[in-house]
Amino acid sequence: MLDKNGIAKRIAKEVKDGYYVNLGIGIPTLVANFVRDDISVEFQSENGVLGMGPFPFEGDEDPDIINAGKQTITTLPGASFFDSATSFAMIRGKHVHLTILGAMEVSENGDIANWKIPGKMVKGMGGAMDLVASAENIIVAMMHTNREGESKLLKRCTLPLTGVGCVKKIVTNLAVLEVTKEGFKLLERAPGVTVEEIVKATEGKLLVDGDIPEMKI
Amino acid sequence: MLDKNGIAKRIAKEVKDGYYVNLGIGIPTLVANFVRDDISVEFQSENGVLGMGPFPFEGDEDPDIINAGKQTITTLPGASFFDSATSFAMIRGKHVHLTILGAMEVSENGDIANWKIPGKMVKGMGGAMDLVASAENIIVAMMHTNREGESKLLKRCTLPLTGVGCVKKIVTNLAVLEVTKEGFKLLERAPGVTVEEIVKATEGKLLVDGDIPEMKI
Amino acid sequence: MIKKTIANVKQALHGVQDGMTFMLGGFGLCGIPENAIAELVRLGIKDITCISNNAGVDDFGLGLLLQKHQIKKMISSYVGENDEFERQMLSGELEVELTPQGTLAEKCRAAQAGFPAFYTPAGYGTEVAEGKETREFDGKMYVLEPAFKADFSFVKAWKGDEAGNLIFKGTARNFNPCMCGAATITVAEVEELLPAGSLDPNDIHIPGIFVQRIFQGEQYEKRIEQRTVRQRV
Amino acid sequence: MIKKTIANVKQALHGVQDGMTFMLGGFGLCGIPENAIAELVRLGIKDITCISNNAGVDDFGLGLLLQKHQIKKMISSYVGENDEFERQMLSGELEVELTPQGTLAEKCRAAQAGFPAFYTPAGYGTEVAEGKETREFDGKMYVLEPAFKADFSFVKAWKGDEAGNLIFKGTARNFNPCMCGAATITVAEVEELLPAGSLDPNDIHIPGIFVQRIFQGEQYEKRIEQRTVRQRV
Repeated sequence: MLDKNGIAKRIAKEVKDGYYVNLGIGIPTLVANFVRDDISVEFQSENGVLGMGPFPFEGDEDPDIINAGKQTITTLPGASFFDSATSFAMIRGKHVHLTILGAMEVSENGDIANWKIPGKMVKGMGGAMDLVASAENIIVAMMHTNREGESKLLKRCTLPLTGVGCVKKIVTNLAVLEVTKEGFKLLERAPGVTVEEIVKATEGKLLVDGDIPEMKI
Repeated sequence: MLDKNGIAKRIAKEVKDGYYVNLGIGIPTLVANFVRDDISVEFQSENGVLGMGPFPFEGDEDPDIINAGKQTITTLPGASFFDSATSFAMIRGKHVHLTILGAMEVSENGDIANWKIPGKMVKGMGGAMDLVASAENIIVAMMHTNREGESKLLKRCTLPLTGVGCVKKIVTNLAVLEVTKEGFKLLERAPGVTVEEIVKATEGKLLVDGDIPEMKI
Repeated sequence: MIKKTIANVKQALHGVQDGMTFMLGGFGLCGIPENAIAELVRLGIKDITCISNNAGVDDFGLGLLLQKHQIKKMISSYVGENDEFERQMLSGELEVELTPQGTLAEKCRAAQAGFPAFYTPAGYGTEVAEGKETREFDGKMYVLEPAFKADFSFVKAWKGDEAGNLIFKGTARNFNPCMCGAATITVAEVEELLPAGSLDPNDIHIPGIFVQRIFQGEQYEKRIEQRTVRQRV
Repeated sequence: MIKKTIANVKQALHGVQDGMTFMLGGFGLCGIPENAIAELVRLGIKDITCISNNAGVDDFGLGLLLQKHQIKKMISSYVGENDEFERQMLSGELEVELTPQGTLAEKCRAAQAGFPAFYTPAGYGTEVAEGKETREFDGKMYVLEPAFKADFSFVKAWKGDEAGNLIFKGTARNFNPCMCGAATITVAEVEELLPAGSLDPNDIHIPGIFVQRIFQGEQYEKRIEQRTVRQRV
C-alpha cells in the first residue's frame, strides 16, 4: 500500500521529457519532488507562473511569488510570469501536456468529482474544471477508498461533477488504473496489495486481464 | 473651401480633453498637428502603440516604431506598446473615445464605405471595420465630391460597406454635417462656401435648418 | 498624456455605492488591492457583489468585508481557505456563484475587450453549465458564458505611472490585468507611483487606457497564506 | 527548462510542405519573420495559405513569395501597398480573404487560447459577414468568427531565450504574440538569443510554452516602408 509520497512517486514516472505539467493541490504537488532529473519538464501553476522551482530557503520567501496552493515558491531559469487569462489560454489551448489532480470520486467512464459535497463542504472548482475540460492527458491522484472504507472508484459519481469522461489514468494507494471504454483497467498493484483487495475496493467495473504486475517505484 | 489641412484643423476642434483617439490613414493623420496643446489627448494606433508623438528627427527613425500608416513615429512620455489583440480590445471595448477616418462614401443613415471598389481597387478594411463597429464617436474626414464632381454623401452607399449606421459626424472640404435620423444635418459651411453649393454637392437628404454659420478654424 | 493620478484611496473610491458590483484582483492574498478593500470596509458599503477569484482569509483580504456582512454575493472560483465564507455560504446568508477559474478570467477579459460572451469547454456536463447554452464545435462541447458587467474594478500593481500604465510583479499579476478596463471605472493601486516616462513603453503590462484612477497605496502588508520553505543545508 | 533552440532557419522550417497554412507575424514590413520568409522562398514551397495582416511590398516580405507565385491564398486585412498583390487578386490568380484587423488578431488568439469561435461586432452588415452566423447581444449585432487553424506560425521577436520565451520591441510586436501557439508548430526567430535565465520572468511577453522552435536570425534588413521625419530646427 502506498502513502501519499508513494503515489506521487509513481505518478512522477508518467511525466515525460518535454512535458509542461500542471500539478493540483495536495498529493499532485508532491510529484515535482520525484521527477527524474535527466529529463526536461516545466511546471505550470494556473495562478500565473511557468518554470516553478522548489520552495524558497527560509527568509527568501516572497509574498508575490506563490503557486496555486498559495505556497511560497521559487522559479527556475527560463521561468515566466503571466496573467490568469494567459494562464488558461495555455490550459484551454492544450499547451499544457499533463494535468495531475486529486479527486473525491472517479467513475468508470472517466467522470471526476472534486469540488463540492452538497450541504457539507464547498471548496470551489478553482481551475480544475478548465483543466479537465481541456487537457489531453489527465492523471488522478487519490486514495482508493474513503475513511469509511467505501470505494471512490465508482460506476457513477454521486457528487457534483468537475468534468465528464476526461480522466485517463488513476494512481491510488492500491493500484494504477487506466480508464477505458469498458471500465477501469487494472495496470499495476501497489507493493504488497493483492488483486482481490483492489477488486474489493473498487465499486466501478474493473477489468483484470492476466497477471497484474506489482508497481516499481 | 477647405484643403486637407483645413479639414484636419476643423476636426481637431472635436477632440476633447481626456480623449483617446484613433486616427486613420490620410487626412485623419494630420489632425494630430492641430489639436490644442492645453488639453490632454493620447493617440492610439491600432498596430500597437498608445501615446504617439510627432515624426522622428532625421536620423532617429526606428524601423520598429511605426504607426498604422507604416510611417516612422516617436512616442511621448506615458506611451505603451502592445500586441494587436490588446489593441483591438481597446477599440472593441470602447476604451478609445474617438475614431477619425476617411471614406469613399457615406450614406444619410451613417453607413460608410472605404475599403473596396469591386473589380477595380481593393485596399482592404484594415482596422476600419473594427473601429466603426465599436467606437461611440466616429468622425469622417472626406472630400464632399469625387473627381467627377459627384457627391460622396449619398442616400445609400453604392460601394461595399465598412460599417452600418455608425458615422456620427462628417467634415468635408465644404461643410460640417451631423448624421441624424432624418439625414445629414448641415452644421457649418466652409469659408466662402454657400449653402447652395453644399446642397448641390449632397445627394443624400440634407437638412438645412435656419442660418448656417461659417466654420471657425 | 492623460493623467490618472488620484491623491489617495478616499478619492479613488469616489462614487462607490451600496448594491454595486466590484471586481477585485488577486489570487488568495497575493496581489490584492489592500488599500481599496480597507477603504470599502471603512466606508461600510453594503450589498456588494464581488467578482474575485478567492474571498481572502477570515481576517484579511475580502474576509474583512465578509466579516462585516457587506457582501451580498460572491462570484469566485475557490473558497477553500475561508471558514467564515463557507459558513455564510452553507447557511444561505451569502449568495455564491462558483465559476471555473479560467472562465472567471475570461469573463473579465471579455468585458475588457468588448466581447459579449464566449464559448468555453470548462464546466460542460456539470452543474456550472445548467441553464446555459451549450454547443458543439469540431466534435467537442462548449458552454456559452457571458462577459461580466461591473461598476468598479479594484486592481493592485507593483509600479505605475501618471498615465495609468501598470507593471505587476511575479504571481501578484494574476487576475489584475484582466480586470483592468473590465468595469465602468478601474481603480489601480500601486506600490510605487512614478512620473510619466519612467517606465519603458515596452515593459508595460497594462496600458493606461484601461485605468481611470491610479494612486499609491499607503502601505502593504502582503500577508503570506502558506509559508513553505526548505531548510538551508 | 525545456529547450527550444534550433541551430538555424533550415532546421527551424523542418516539416513545411506544399499546401500548408502558415501564420506570419508583422504589420507592413515591421516585425516580419525575415529569415523564415527567405527560407520559404528558397525552399520553393507552393500552394501556401498565408495568414498575415499584410502581404509585404513588391520586393520584400511576403511580396517575395507572391512574386514567385508560391501563395495560393492570402488571409489579410490590408493590401494597400502592394501592386503585385492587387494585380494577382483582381486577376483571380490569387485567392484572397479579407478580414477585419481586430478579427484577424482575435482569430489567432482564439486558436492560441483554445476558443473555437467568438462573436465580434466588426463586419456586421457588410460582405465580411455574408454566410456567417449573426446574433444579438444587448441590442447590438455580432458576427460569429471561427478560430484559425494553421500548420506553422512564423513569428519574429527582439530577444528570446533557450526556453522559447520572447520579448518584442516597439510596434514590431503587433500580431506576433497572438500567433504564438496558434498553429501546430510555432517557429520564433529573434535578433538576440540568450541563455535561459537571462530574461527577467516578469518582462516576458510570450512564455516559451507557446513556442516550439527558436533560432537567432542571421541578419535583419528591417526595411522602412514610409520614412517620415521632421527637420531639426
